Amino acid sequence: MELSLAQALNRALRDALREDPDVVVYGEDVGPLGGVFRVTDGLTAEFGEERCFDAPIAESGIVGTAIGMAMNGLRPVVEMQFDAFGYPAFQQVVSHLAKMRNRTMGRLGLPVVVRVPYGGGIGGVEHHSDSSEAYYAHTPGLTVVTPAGPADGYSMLRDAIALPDPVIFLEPKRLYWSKAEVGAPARTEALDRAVVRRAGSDVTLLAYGPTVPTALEAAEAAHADGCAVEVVDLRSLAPFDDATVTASVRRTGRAVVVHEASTFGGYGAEVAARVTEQCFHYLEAPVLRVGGFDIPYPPPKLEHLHLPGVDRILDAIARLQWESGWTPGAAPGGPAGAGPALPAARSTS
Amino acid sequence: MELSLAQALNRALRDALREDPDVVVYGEDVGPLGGVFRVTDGLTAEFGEERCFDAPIAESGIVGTAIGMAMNGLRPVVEMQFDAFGYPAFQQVVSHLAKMRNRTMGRLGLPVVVRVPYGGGIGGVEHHSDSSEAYYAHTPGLTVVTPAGPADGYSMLRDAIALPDPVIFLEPKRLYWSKAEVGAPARTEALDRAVVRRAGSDVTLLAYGPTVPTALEAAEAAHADGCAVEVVDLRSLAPFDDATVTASVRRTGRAVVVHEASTFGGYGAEVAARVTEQCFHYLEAPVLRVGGFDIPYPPPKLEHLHLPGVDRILDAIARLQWESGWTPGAAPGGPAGAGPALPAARSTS
Amino acid sequence: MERIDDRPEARLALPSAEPIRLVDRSGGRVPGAPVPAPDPQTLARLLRAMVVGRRFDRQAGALARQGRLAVYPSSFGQEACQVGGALALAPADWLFPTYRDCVSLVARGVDPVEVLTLLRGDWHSGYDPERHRCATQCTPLATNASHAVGLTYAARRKGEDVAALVLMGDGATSEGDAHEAYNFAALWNAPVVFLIQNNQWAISVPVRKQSAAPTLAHKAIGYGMPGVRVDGNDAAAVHAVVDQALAEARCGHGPTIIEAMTYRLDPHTNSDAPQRYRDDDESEPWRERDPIDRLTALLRAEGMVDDAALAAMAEEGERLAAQVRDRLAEDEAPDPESLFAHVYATVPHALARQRATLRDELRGEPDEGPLGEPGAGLPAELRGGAHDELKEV
Amino acid sequence: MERIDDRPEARLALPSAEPIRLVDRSGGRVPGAPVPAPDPQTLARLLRAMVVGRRFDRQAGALARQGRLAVYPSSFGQEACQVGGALALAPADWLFPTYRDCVSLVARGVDPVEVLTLLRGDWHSGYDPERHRCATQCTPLATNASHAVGLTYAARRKGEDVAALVLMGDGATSEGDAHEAYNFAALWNAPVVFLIQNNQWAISVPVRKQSAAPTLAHKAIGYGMPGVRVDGNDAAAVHAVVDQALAEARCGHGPTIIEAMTYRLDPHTNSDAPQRYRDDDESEPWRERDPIDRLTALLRAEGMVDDAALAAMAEEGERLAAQVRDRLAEDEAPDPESLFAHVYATVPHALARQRATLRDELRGEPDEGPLGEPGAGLPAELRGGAHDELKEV
Ligand SMILES: Cc1ncc(C[n+]2csc(CCOP(=O)(O)OP(=O)(O)O)c2C)c(N)n1
Ligand SMILES: Cc1ncc(C[n+]2csc(CCOP(=O)(O)OP(=O)(O)O)c2C)c(N)n1
Ligand SMILES: [Mg+2]
Ligand SMILES: [Mg+2]
Repeated sequence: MELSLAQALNRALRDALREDPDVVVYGEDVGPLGGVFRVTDGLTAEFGEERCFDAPIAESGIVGTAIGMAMNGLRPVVEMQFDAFGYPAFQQVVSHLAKMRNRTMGRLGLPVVVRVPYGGGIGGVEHHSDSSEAYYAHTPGLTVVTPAGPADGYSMLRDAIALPDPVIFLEPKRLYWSKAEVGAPARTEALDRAVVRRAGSDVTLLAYGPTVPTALEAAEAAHADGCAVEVVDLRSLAPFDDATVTASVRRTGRAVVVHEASTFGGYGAEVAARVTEQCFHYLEAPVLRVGGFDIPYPPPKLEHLHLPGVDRILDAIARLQWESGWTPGAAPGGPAGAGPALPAARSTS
Repeated sequence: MELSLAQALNRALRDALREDPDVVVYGEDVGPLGGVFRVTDGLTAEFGEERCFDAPIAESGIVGTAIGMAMNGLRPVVEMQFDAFGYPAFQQVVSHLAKMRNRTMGRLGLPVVVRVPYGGGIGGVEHHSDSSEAYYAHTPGLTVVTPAGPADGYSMLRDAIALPDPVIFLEPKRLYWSKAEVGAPARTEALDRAVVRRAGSDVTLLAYGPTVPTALEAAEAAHADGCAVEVVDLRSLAPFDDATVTASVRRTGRAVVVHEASTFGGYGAEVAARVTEQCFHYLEAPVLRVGGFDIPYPPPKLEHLHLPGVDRILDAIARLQWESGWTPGAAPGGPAGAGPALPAARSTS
Repeated sequence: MERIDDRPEARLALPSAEPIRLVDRSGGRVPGAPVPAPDPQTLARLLRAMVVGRRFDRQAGALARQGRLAVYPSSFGQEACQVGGALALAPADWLFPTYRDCVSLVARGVDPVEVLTLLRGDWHSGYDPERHRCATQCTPLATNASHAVGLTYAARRKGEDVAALVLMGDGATSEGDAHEAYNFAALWNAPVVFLIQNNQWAISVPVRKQSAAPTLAHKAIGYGMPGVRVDGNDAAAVHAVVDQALAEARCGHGPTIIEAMTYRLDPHTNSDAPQRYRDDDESEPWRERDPIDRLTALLRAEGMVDDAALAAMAEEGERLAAQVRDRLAEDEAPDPESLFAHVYATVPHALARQRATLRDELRGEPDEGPLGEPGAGLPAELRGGAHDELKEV
Repeated sequence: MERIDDRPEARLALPSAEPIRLVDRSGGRVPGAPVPAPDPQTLARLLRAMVVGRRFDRQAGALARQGRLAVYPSSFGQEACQVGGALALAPADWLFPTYRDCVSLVARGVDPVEVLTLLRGDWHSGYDPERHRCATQCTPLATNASHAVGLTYAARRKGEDVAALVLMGDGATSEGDAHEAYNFAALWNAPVVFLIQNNQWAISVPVRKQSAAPTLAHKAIGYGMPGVRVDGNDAAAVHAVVDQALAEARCGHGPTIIEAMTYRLDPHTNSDAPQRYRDDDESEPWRERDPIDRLTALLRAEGMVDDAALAAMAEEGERLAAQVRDRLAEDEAPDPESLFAHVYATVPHALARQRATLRDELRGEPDEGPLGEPGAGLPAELRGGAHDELKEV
């Protein structure tokens, strides 16, 4: 069936609530309203106040009570209304949620899912468009994942709920309304795998969440210019799927990471650093990062200038030092023999 | 005079309180006790309860009230007792402290210093040894600095207090008791500069805070093996001093970043990624990272296994692909012509 | 910080669940109220500010529906709180408003167009906080409460007679930050008044899901400060209670929590869907408690306003609305370079470089130094040869 | 979550500043107390647990001074709270202790050596929380309070009759997390009792700098739950009050905040320097209120214990102390590989790789795949050729 990302997530929650009586869903406005993004639409009506309910506005308490529930056999799925409103829960997430299994020598695992709508592009005023993935991904004990479309939205949320460990489930806000075919209850790839969304032999774009569609668009534009771009959707930010990513970059020899968050100390730094460690002698150019500027997320009228778009990605590709020794790629899916029209076309120097 | 790092910081606070009536110092146990690390020792006695005082145990409130004070002309210097206990203030730091100047178009700057004792190596039980620099460094609007010794401790804290912007001032716990000559009130290098602590032509070690002495030790050990190691003390984590670091790495062609924090998504990722971007064609090997494992900080009896020590740094240096085309360095301070004895000595393969 | 505790014990008794009221629903004076009623001029000022404020609010709502504001959280029905609170402040005092409190800012004299900067999506805040003694509108719930405590602490240190009024919602009281701020205020004996606008709803969640306390004013007890409940649709009562609390605060008697009982007649914002969580029936009785009608009735009955005066107020509201419409029609886009100008007091090299990138992009020029480029973030002294060198190696 | 509110209104009155006391300082019964005294067996059990607990505490303190524990936060003088609270729990109930509450864990039956795992520096927690129905000792202040609320919520969902006792300090009540947990507990009508051990100090900060409220028990009012003050050096009273609050909680009357007035006779931990912030004089009166002496006097006076019984208790304490000494002497180092075993339910490839690195280092073998190596973190399927390939290119 065709569903939007928000609907696919809703469907995932619904199926999980149906199949497992230990699942509970709560957070701010997730009850009768169905959440500000309607991801929990209809759940209270169908499952009752005992299974899906509104919490008082206290994010630390929400995560704290979820930890307690999980200590005693439930599988809570809680929502932080917007990413910046997850910060009050930071201590509970970092000092308890992430560490309980380790602290207790494996005796108390915490199967908690913290859903965090993240990223911008929705015209939100301040604090409504943060990208907080780097904070979570750096925290050992957390599994951090993000779907970039409805099919993965369904599948990954089901898998996240089934996981015996805490998951930070990052939902790209601006893709909530994007639609696609969802094969629920069938699953897509495993939760911890990156997936090649488009094959190409010249350069690898590494994207996740909100930037995956942008990367695919950029790949399409580059294709027209004769450059075969491979697009990898990382999906699992922690743990990182080295196998898939390294194989791709070793094949193409060039890579660009794309994300919305500020570039400095962002998740792209980890990707660039580890890809370079693992592919150094395959690289024709440094792994470049296309991310947000190192500024607080801009107001609605300026956000388009901040968000990495197709042009900025193409510009980065163009700077991958094609001049020296570039030979047209012949990988499956990539246009062979056309030569690097792109850099020439986009650079006047 | 010779002072420990803790004493140098104390001296900096004392001098700041003396010279500027707008400086106030507060936090948990910073009054009569003088702080659990004695950094505020004697300040209440000398300046009275109005200038240095105990706050209730409420980190978010401590940062929040400091924001309000700074909005109205004071220069508060607050202490988070241990780094993990700074997490409750995360929202105030990220959503307000870092953003107020930007939000108000420059009208309200917040000259607040948040002192955070960080890192391990002191035999502390859980939550007492976190390294939280990556969380702060990724947050635009914050200046994040860390001294690695008493002279910088004095100078950098004075400069941080004088800065018109919020500073996360990270104090390496295990160096609190290390002593050195302090030329107070004279200053060391500017707050935003990295400093070459030891010159060498073969490889650059990039360290900060608690790992600077370790890096210097490793350099000394490598010297004995004929390898000239340059050690750069980053000092300012945000903004990053590209000039100093890039110049060094372009000269040596090899680099290793060393920090205590978990490696994945750690600050070292940013360093590795940007150094690679800026020095790609100068690099003989990928920039390697020597950091903590990707685990919650270990209990006291196991922390030595986690902390990057001299051997682990030397091992990383040894893996910098010396075989192909290595020529002995002849940089000032480095032993010339001795050849790469180190890799051979440490590698059996 | 020692607390100077000279507060009469009586102020620490349990608050009464019955809100303080000065004017009844038909505009009659309520006898025996524990606070004196504002003088006639003040009552007229309150009415005027409510009338103008409501007109502003209606205009902003319309602009939001037309898509000319990114979002608008209306305070329709809450004008007595917005205005009663703001007008009780002395010029040197500070107001700490939330996203909901545009009308209080307008009442305090901030340029209405600057008030809308945030919601129009031009910038995060449009007015000069110091000039207006108004903090920026705060979105992260309850986080500005401790700012007010710190700000008044600084004022006292400088010998300034400054009090602060913090506006917060019923929902915000559940946050840990509310607790910490109340506690700091009480311990530091801060001249801060916390005005909780209990509008019965936090988006879709009714107040009975936020607290099991008899009233939100009861929270004060746990901090050793007085808690008072007031009729939040009675501008005279809100003004009188806030005024008294500010006076107590100023003379060293410390902070107060005031719970104003009111109602959010509109959706949470223009993008909310209240039919999902509440019946229209519920709001009906509240419409009858309209704060403007009530004060109008009193002032009319007591001969303090006449038709001409009322018409003048309405007229002033229309002028303001027209002005807002007109000035918002001039849709100048904010300057892109402002993105980089105010992150720090001085622009660091790396940010200057990013600004240059954006500048080039906007000029449609070749992208010479974009984000993530080799050399991005490089200080000026190194930048010269960096790019060429990299090419040549 | 709707709250089932059938609590008698009287339970929501202002708490009395005078703490509930059952036994006076000379061991006489206090008449007219609002809670029934525990029965003789229980009183004897309380005394025994205090005597044994104190011996354990003294032993642990000595080990800390000898450097055989990383740190030890003593509860010397607070035994009535530690024991009165723990022994009031039913077997199925849960205890949520802090770093200070080792004696309560010993009283609950946890192996004393496992209790010391944290403070010995072997691991972050040594006992099985589920087996003992004791959460791990919590260091981040007030953060475990919401865990207890969630845990009992889950129990109720599963139809289990489980209540929880949260131990917290006076200082911890200032944290936002305390507020949020109290509020959740009251809203969810959770069977949780919050026992605040007001030992007058939070490290170096006296309680008057934590709160301006008349008592910490007054905080309960703001959540709509009862607050009670009890003599924290009277084990009978603590037990009785906790027992009653647990009974109320179990039958759906919701949570309670209990403030137990006691005193931290020792430094905050063995590495604290109390002479910097308090006079020895201050503690003297508290030594006279010793909880063990008081209960001993009562039980002796009423013929419920004799010299032999007291000697047996002391003897049991000695045996336990000896056992702790002996078992701690066997200083087995914790297994380094445990560092990686429990971060996730299964060890991810990258962590396995880090484990292998450490393993090699510890074997003194050449470091074939250390942290940060090219190839570090690479899954098994890719690892084979990675290293060679890199060399050869
Ligand atoms: C820390 C935080 N969490 C969540 C939100 C999202 N949010 C915005 S308004 C709101 C409801 C607030 O209700 P209330 O405090 O009663 O104020 P009202 O909107 O009724 O004026 C919520 C949950 C937020 N802004 N900040
Ligand atoms: C969130 C947090 N902030 C700060 C600390 C540091 N700290 C440890 S114990 C303590 C004092 C706690 O006092 P209290 O709650 O009265 O408990 P007591 O030690 O007296 O038993 C502090 C500030 C902490 N553990 N957690
Ligand atoms: Mg509300
Ligand atoms: Mg205490």
